[in-house]
Amino acid sequence: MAFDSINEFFNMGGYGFYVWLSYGFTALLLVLLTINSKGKDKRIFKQINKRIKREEKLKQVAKRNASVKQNAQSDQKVV
Amino acid sequence: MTPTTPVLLSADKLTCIREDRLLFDELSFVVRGGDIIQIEGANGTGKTSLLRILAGLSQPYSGEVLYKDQVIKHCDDEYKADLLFIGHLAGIKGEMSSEENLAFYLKMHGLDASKAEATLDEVNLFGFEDAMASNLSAGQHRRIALARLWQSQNKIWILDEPFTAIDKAGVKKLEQLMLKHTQNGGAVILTTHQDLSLNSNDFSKIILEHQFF
Amino acid sequence: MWKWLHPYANPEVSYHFTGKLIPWFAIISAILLTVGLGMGLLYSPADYQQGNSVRIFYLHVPAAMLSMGLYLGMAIAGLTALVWQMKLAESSIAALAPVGATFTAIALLTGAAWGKPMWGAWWVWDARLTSELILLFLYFGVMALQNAFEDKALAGKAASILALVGVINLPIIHYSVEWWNTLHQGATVSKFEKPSMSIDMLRPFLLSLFGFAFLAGTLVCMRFRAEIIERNSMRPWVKALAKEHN
Amino acid sequence: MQLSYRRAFSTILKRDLVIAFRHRDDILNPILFFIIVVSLFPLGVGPAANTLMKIAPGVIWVAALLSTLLSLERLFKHDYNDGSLEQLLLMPCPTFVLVLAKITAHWLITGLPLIIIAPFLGVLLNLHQDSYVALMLSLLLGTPVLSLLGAIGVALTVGLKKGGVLLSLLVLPLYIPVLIFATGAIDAASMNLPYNGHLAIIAALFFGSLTLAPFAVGSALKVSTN
Amino acid sequence: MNPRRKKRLAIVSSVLIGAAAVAGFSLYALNENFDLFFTPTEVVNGKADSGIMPVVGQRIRVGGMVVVGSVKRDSESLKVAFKLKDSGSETITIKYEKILPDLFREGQGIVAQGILTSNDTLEASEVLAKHDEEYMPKEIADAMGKEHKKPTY
Repeated sequence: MAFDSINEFFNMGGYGFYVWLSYGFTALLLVLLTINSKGKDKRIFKQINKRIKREEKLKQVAKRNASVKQNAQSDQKVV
Repeated sequence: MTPTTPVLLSADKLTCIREDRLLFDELSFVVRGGDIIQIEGANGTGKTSLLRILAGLSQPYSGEVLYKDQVIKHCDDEYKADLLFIGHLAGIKGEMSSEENLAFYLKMHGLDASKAEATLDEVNLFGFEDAMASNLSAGQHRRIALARLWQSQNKIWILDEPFTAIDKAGVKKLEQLMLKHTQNGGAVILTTHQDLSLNSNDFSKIILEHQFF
Repeated sequence: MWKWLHPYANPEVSYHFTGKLIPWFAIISAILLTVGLGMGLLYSPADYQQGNSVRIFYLHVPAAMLSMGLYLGMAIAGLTALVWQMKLAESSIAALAPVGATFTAIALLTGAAWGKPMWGAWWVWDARLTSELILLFLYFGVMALQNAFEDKALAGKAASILALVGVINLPIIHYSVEWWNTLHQGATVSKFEKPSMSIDMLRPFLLSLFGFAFLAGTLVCMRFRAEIIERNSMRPWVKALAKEHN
Repeated sequence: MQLSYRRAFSTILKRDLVIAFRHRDDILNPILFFIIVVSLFPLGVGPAANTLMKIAPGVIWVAALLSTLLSLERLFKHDYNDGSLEQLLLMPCPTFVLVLAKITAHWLITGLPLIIIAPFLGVLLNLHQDSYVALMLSLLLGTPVLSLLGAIGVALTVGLKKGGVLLSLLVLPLYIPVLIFATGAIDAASMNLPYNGHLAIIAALFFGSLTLAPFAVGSALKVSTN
Repeated sequence: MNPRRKKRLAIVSSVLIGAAAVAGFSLYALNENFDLFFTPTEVVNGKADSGIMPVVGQRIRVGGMVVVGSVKRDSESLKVAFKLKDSGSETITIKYEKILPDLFREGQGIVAQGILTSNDTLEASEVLAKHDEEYMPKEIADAMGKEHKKPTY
C-alpha cells in the first residue's frame, strides 16, 4: 500500500486535484460512450420495425389497387 | 434483331438499394449491337439508377456490368470511349455559348469541333450558337446535349428521358437517328415516358416494378 | 488467409460472432481495469520526480496508445474497404471512429491534467500534444463525413478515403510539429527490451493498457453490430431479429 | 477515340479558365477576402510595427489558407450541380487527367493572384525586408499544395447539401504542415538564416500531394456522383 | 499502345517520379539545419555543424540543465534568474518572471523560450520542465543516484 491513510490517498501528495480530475474525466467519457454504444442497436431495431410496418401498409395498398384493376377489367369484358 | 450480333453490354445480377429501399434485385440482361432497349417503370422504380449503374457512374449493391465480357471497372477507359450517356442534368455550362459547350464535348471525344455549329441545327438551335447557355432554357440545354448524338462515334448510347425537351418532329428525327445508329451496330438504352413510335420489333422493353421485401 | 477470413466477411456470421465476444471482452476488461487501476492507485509507488501525479500515467498512456492504434485500425479497414470492396470493413470504420475519438479525448484531457503540475502548463504546443489534437480532428472529420451521407454505402466509401488520407498525413503532421516545437518526453514503453520503468509501475500499466484495449474491443463490437444491422436492414435475418426486439 | 493526355488536359484547363474569366466574381471575391482578413489584424492587435512584423508571416499565410478554403467549393460544386461533373467523369480520358486539369485551373485562378497580391500586404503588415523573397517562394510552392489537398476535401463533400462547414473540418488539419514550414521559412529569412530546408520540405509536400491527391480525388468523386 | 497499358504506364511512372521527388527533397531538407533550438554551448559558440549563431533580439528556444546552486530568486517579486548548461563548457543566464513549474529544480532539464538580450542572456517568456522518460520509485532513484542525471541535450 502506497498510502498510510485515506486522506493521504485522496490528497495524492498534493496532486489530488489533477489525479482525480483525470480519473473523473476518463470515467465520465467512457460511461457516456458505453451507454451510447449499448443503446445503438436497439434504436436501429426500432427504426427497422417501423419501416417493416410501413411496408406492410404499402403492400396492402398495392394489393387492393391490383384487385380493383382486375375487377375493372372483368367488368369491361362483361360489357 | 438477330441474336448473332455480338454482346456489347451485359448486366449480371444487378441489385440496387437506395437509402434502404430495394429498387431491383438480381436483374440480368444483355445488350447486343443493334438493340434499342427501353426501360419502363413507374416513378421511383429505379430507371435512372439502372442507367447510371450501366454507365458506371453508380455502383450496384451487388452484381456487375460487363462490357464485351469484361467488368467495366477493369476496362474503364475503353468503355468510356465507347459510351455516350445523357442524364437528367444536361452538363451545359451557363458561362459558355451553346456552340462552345458542344465543341468542348466533341473535342473531348476526339471529334471535329468545327462541326458544332452545323450540328446545333439538327436540334433546332440554329441561330442560338452564340447565345450564352445561361440565357437559354433547361429544354434548350438538353437539346445542346442531345446534339452530341449526331456526331457521336460511340457504340453505346444511354439516354435518360431524351424526348422531354423536344417537339414531335424532333422526336421522330431522334428516333430515326437511333435506328440508323443501331443499323450500324450500335446500341441504345433509354427511358422515356411516352411510347416510342418505332415498330415493336425494332426495340425491346425491360420493365421495372416496385419491389417489396 | 482469405479462405479463413471468408466466413467472417458474411455480415450475419460476424454479427453473431461479435455478439458472442462481447460478454467475454467486457468481463476481461472489467477484471483487468479493476486490478490494474486499483494497483496503480493504491499499491504502485510514487515516482521519484513526479510524486503521485504519475498515477495519471495509467490512464494517459493507454488512452494515447489506443487512440493511435484505433486510427491505424480504421485506416487498414479503409484500405480493405476500397481495395477489396469489403462492406464489413466500412461498418468497422463507423464503429471504430467514435471509440477512437473518445480515447483521444481522454488522452488529451488526462495529458492536460498531468502537464499542469509537471510542466507548469495545461497545454503546450508540443508535437505529441498537437498531433493528438489533430488526430481528434481527423476522427471528428471521419465521423462527420459518415453522418453527412444519407446513403450508408456511400458514407462508408467516403469515410474510407478520408481515413486513408488522414493516416498518410498523420506522420507528416507529427514530424512537422515535432520539428517546430518539442517538449514531450520520449516514448517509454516502446523500449520493451529494457523498460525504463520499474516493474512495480510497469505491471499496473500493462494491466490497465490491456484492460482499456478490451474495453475498446467491447465498445467497437457493440457499435459494429449496430452498424451491420443498419446496413443490412433489408435482409430477412435482420428482420427476424428486429421482430424479436419488438 | 481517345485523345492524348496532354490534349485532354489542356482542353479541360482551357474550359475552366474561360468559365472563370466570364464569372469574375469567383476570382475577385477570395482575393478581396484575403486582403480584408489581413487588414483586420492591425486593427485587432494594434498598429505597433514590431508586433505586426512578428505576426506578419502567420497572418498572411492563415489568410491565404482561409481564402483558398473559401474558393475550394467552386472547384467541383458548379460542375456537380449542372451535371458537367458526371459528363467529365465519363470522358474517354483517365480521371487523374481531369482532376489535375481542374486543380491546375483552380490554382491559376486563386493561388496565383494571392502570390501577386501578397507582397503588398506584406508592406501593410510591416513584414521584415529580408522576408519578401521567402514569402513569395513559400506561397509559390505552398499554394498548389493547398489546392491539391483541398480538392480531396471538396471531392468528398461536393454531393452533400451542407458541405461547407464539413469541408473546413476535413481540410484545415491537412494544411498544418504547409503552414508550419511556410511561416518557418519566412521567419528564418527575417533573421538572415537559410530557409532552403523549409522550402525543400514544402516542395516534398507538393510532390507528395501531386502524386497522391489525383487518385484520392478521383475515387472521392466517384463516391460523390454516385 | 492500348489505352489500358498506356494508363498503367502513366500511373506507375508518375508515382515513381513523385516518390523519388519526395524522397529527394526530404533528404535535402534533413541535411539542412533549420532548427531554432539551441543548447547553451551553441548559443555562445554557434552550432557545431553549420556554425549558425543566434543574433541578439532573436526569439529562440534553449534547452539544458539548470546549474546546481545558480538559482537566484528575488525575494519581493517572482523574478528568478538561473544558469543553464549542457554537456559543453558554456553556460548562459536565463531570466524569468512567472511561476516556475513544480518539476523545476536544480539539475533538472528545462526548455526556455524567449528573446536573446545579450549573447549569453535569455529573457524567457516560458520555462518548461522537461521530464525524462524514466519512471521509478524514489527509493530506487536514490539508490541509483538518479538525482544528478546526465544531460541528454
